[in-house]
Amino acid sequence: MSNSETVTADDPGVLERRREDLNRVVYRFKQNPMSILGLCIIFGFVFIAIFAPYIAPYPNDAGYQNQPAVHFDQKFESPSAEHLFGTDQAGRDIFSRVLFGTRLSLRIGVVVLAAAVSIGVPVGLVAGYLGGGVGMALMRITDVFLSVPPLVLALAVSVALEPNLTNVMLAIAAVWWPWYARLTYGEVLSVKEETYVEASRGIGATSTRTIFREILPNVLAPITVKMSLDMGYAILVAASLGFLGLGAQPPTPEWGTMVSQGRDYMPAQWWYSTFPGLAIFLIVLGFNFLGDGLRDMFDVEVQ
Amino acid sequence: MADPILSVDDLSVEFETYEGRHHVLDGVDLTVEEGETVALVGETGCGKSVTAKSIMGTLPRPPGEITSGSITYDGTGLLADADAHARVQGEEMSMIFQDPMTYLSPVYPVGSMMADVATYSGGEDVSWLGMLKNLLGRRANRGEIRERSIELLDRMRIPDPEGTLDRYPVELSGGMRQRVIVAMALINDPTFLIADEPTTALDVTVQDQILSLLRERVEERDLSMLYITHNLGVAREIADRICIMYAGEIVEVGTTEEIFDAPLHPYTRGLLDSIPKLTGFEGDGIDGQIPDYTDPPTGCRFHPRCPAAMAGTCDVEPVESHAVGDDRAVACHLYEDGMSFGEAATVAEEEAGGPTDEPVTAEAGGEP
Amino acid sequence: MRNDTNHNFDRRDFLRYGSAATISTIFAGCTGNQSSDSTTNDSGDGSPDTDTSDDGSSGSGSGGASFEYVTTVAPSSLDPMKGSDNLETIVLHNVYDPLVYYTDSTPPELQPWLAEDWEVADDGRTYTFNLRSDATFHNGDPVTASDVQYSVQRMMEMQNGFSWMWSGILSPENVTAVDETTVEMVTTEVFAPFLYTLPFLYVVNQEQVEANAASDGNFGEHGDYGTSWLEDNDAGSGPYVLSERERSRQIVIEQNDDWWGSFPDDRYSSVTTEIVQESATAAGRMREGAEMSDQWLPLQTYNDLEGGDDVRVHAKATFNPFYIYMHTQRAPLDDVHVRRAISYAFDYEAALNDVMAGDSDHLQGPLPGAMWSHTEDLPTYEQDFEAAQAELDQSDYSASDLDLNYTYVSGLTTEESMGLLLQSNLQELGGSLTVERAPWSNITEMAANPDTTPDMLAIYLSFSYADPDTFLYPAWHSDSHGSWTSAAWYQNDEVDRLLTEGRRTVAQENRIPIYEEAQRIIAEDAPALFVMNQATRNALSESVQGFQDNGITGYRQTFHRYHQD
Amino acid sequence: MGHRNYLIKRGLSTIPMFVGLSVLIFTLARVIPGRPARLALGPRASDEAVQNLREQMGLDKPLWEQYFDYVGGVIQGDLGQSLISNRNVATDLMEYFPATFELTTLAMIIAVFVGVPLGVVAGQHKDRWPDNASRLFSFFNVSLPPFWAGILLQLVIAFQLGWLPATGRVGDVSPMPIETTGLLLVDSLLAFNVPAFVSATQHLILPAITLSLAPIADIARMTRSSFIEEYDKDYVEGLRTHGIPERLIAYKYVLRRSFASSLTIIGLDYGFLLGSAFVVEIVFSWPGMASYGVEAILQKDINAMVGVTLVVGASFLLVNFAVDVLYGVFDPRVWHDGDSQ
Repeated sequence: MSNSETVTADDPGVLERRREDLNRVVYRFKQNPMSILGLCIIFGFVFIAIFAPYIAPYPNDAGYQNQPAVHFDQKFESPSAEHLFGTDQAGRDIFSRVLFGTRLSLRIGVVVLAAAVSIGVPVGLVAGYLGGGVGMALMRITDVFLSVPPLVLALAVSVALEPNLTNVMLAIAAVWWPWYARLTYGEVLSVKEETYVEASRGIGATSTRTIFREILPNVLAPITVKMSLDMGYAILVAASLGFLGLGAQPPTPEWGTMVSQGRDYMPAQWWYSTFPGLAIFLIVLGFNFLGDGLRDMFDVEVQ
Repeated sequence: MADPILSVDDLSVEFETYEGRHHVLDGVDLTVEEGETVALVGETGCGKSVTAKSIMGTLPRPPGEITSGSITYDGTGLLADADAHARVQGEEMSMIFQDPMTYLSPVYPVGSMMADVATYSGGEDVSWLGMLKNLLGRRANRGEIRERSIELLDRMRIPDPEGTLDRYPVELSGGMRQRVIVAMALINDPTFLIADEPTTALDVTVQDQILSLLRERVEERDLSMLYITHNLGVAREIADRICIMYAGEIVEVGTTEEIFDAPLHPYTRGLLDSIPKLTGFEGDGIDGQIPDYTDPPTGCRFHPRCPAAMAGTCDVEPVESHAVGDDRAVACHLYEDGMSFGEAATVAEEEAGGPTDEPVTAEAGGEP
Repeated sequence: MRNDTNHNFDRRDFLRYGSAATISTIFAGCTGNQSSDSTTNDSGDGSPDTDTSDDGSSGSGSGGASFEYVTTVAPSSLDPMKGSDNLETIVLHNVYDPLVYYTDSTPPELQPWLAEDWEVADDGRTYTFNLRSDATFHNGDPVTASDVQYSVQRMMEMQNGFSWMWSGILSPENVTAVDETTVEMVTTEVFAPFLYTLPFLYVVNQEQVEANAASDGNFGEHGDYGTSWLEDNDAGSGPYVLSERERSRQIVIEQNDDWWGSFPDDRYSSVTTEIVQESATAAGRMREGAEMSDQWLPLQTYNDLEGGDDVRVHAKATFNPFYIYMHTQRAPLDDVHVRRAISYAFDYEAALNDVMAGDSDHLQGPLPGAMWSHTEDLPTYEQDFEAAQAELDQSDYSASDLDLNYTYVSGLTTEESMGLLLQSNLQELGGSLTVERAPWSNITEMAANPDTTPDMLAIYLSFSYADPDTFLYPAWHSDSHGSWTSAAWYQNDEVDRLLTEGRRTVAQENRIPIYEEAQRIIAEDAPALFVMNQATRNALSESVQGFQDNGITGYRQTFHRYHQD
Repeated sequence: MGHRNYLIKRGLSTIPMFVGLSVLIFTLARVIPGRPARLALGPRASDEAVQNLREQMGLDKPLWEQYFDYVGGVIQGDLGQSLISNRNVATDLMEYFPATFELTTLAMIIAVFVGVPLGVVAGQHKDRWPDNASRLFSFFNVSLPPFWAGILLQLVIAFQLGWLPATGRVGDVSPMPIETTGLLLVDSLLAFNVPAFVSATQHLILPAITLSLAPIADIARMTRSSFIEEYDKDYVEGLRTHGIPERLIAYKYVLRRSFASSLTIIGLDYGFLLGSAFVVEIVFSWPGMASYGVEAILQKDINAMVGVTLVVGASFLLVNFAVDVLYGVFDPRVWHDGDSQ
């Protein structure tokens, strides 16, 4: 309809274009109120993570300051004013433990993704930029990883390493990087086609310069989007491993572990599994909302 | 003369996008008499297709919005009542599309698509069961429809019409596809046809074939047609009357001869200048661009590009259409107070500074 | 050890905490091995179930009633030389006959079985068994001395199941068939508990086994020693015949009409062991009239069952001790006063009444009260912070030096709870404790080496043969170092001497003082927190008579002793 | 033509991946700490007994040698002995795989039949309430931890309302149908065993729903976007202009194209579905390969662990291969890629 695509000599100029992009971004974000909601949820959890000791009614029940408390005489009290989410088999306040669990989950998410990205992106860049045999080989390797569901592989890896929290995070990262390698690889290929990379090569730019100046900026958007989407999923996998009995050591509150322990007391003590699970659900939901919003904003397709 | 079969009055359409509101159509008036072929001519993006969509009732809403005006077909107001619109559109109207490459479903043989058009363009809905049957290829009067399709394709001079029905579009050449599209448009004997640049995507020789085929069909069945094109040459070949459109306004209306013999509106003249260069002429005949629809120029929308723009007038006063002789109208300040073409021309010269070239003759507009 | 009172350790835990399943092996004697089978659910893989219906009311041997035993664990192997855990043993000792048998008193005594009588030579190493002549295998072959000899050989060569009981004690070549019905066994050294181990040595039909051995196997001329055949068939002489095994769904044994022994009137002539997934299902079966449930159901479930009529729940603390080992060779735990301080700091009350349901015993010293030679007059620790502080003051450490690690087996919530309890107790004392979960398999590895052994390790000391030696030697004799059973790395020459002597001394009355002395020393050295002896629960239909819990793995379920009222 | 060659290439290309996978898992299984042999023999086994078993299992050989021995066995369908079931892993998998296959397949069917229409409706009403509703629904689904969702379903449907059984694969029905396919639904139908069929179905519903949640969302999302993309193609406008009913346009023309692209995500999702089966089967005590696998991994039953992972990987690769084949069915153009311009 409009002639916005026809760009002629008296072109608005970069500044104008920027403003237009900004408009577009804002427009898209407005189109997707969920992303704002997501942002709020995430902020909420971050807030909880930071101020858990002040919000939680019984911080010691969550092992705060290495002063873990147990009250076996109060075990399995149903939700009430003083125990919003009830108590567990050690009489600990589940509400407090869920709040403190936020710290762990966020940490896992961040560490895992940081690791995954710092392995995956370089691999993808190298494979994509060099192409040829090396590229093929690298991508084949990533394909191997991608042919097993992350949870399964992570399970195997974290058992292969002594199962403790750090190794669980390592394990998840170890099965995660291929996705970023794939993504980066794809982006690099498409970017490579574009002439200006050729150009900058033409004027004798070093490969590294090309990578950092031309390619990296282009893969940034999709990676950011994927990260925010994966954040939730990584937390989910970690929780699943916790559910399967791998993960944080007691008395550290870990949502997945809590859910699985609660199962032993179902249905009578329904609250034990229910509330930690709810927390997992909410945080993952938040990241999905946010990631989806970002996807619309940057208008990139990541799977 | 009887009432026109189609009349569009003061039609205004706006589009909502993140850039703001586009005033795409601004009070368009348009009529098509029974059995008449009218060409709507203008640059790409001037609002031709929007006009067509509005008439066909396929204007995407949102973002599109009809802010004023009316469309009347054979006495029935279409905009007022959607059902009536759907019915009329289904029973009376049909459309031929621009790009034969994209207007056929790639995943079904052409026959299947034609059959659906034949079956459903009456506008009646389909039940889930009906759809299932359809998917399984069991439909009432299957054979009869197939007959009709074959016959039509044959009329469109398609070799081996039988086989063509079972081919996928990817297996057909552009020309063949366009013929199929035309056939599809005709399969339910519509009375009113809108052709939206049906030939632009084709190379010149094929264009001619399609045009003549189209012409035949129209005359044979005495159809009324609104033919949309940016190509005056084509318009001249097929149309009885021509409406020149610029930036969402009809700037000049007249019979084909009148338009070619004595173009009134400066824009029309610009267009005529550029005819010899058949290939997309935007900018060649007239400098500059179609204006930004978010805030169209005040006064006459053409004045920024108009060689004869009168400062203080054209850029200020909104222009309305002036009747010049019978069923001839032009929207230009030059022709206020019934000024004749001659007078107007001189004024234009003064404004343009320099003699205007001789009015273009029919020959000048002739096809290569 | 999983009849723990507030943690419902059921099938799901096995699936979820596989390794936990493994530990259960040892202690309640229900191997994690089984869980793989039991992943098939209450109706297994939908394999044909033509002649047996679920309520076990299948064609019964000779008119007796049928008995349904519901369990949430499934056996891994029914090979008498492989089976080693609870359910396996249940089946094995009902289908196979050992030479001697446990009585159902607590602690159990020995009674003649395949062996009518036996004598021990003065060297204390030579045992002569006279087999009863009327015993026949299920296929009609007579039970002969050579079958016994073969059984020992098979056991010791396969090195599986219970073979560890005799490793270094009995080797096949020292077993001789003197004649058809006389077997002589010579142990490599005097081993007082020897007779008490024999109820776990099942006698198999040599010809039958060899005839059904697969040629390809790890045992040379014996091929696979018939082990795969024995999974679905039996070569025994016992009171029941294995009539049907549907992996992870049910096992049906039918009365052996030709058994040499005698059944009571109103006996149960057909026993169906039904393997279900969920404790809820098991409870359901009980309400629907199943005769007996296993001991792994959640406490709540037992309470519910007890509420209903015609089901009774039998609870008894027998031989199921729970220790928290302390690494006696690592500071600060190498100081006895520190160990005592910790022993005084632990809240036994909460452990027994809040973590548990109050019907487990507080251990006095290393031995469960029910075991003979257990002595009451030992230093027993109650929570007493003053005493604890006093002990600390005597040590060269201060409370702040108590920065310890407590390791327990993944999935055992009771052990976790105990750890958390100890954690808070130590805090009160001024020390600190980190609680750590580890898969069972890793724990066995950790315990193999003093450097990798955790400061404190939570262990249910499994019970095998009925002798104090079962508890004392593996845990406190330095020869046992490197095994998870002696994770305290306890080194006390006097105790070593006593325990060896205890093994070397044949007469029980002479052994009692030895073990009492040993217990006293161990209790004083406090190399472990002797937390509790956990109660075992079984749900029974009111109609079932003749059940006695003698506390021995698998020997609770001696179906041929049961009868209807 | 082109497509077939492509498929062949595609098929061959999975072989190296498969080898790579086996190497990866095999090594993983072998570096696991804690001696599997000891587990097999029980806690009190003497060290030499453990050592013997290690030798029997060839665990003392160098890794590559072990690998080739293993591959040799696999070629003869011998996946090695499971340490916990004392059976050949192949036998175990025979027993457990059908249950998992039944579950995942049903879940995927549910996912497709719910997800696709959901996506279409969303696409048809882009940015209007049905779209937003289905997006929200999708978000909830993908964000639900499968194990938690399962527990909630158990709490409400099974425990609270008592409508469906909470766990297991079939109730106490006898006789059980003769096992032919191992798929209870199929077997019971073949045997006209109504009670077995009903019971099996009841047990299948909750776990299948739990598993299908995430795929529903993905499929809906994918269908939506590809549907929207397809929906403003010219030919759709054409059809509409010709007065073709919207339903026909949507479900006959547009859906066929967009479903082709949804197929890809279905293939991918199958992998994730297999993944979440590892927790869902446990929640529902489903006697499948996944719960067998979890236990194998946790208990370091190395042969079982490798076997399960290979089967999972294989099924994933197979499904995606099948997807590529199906693609051609829904989008015939690929058959003509040679002569399209």
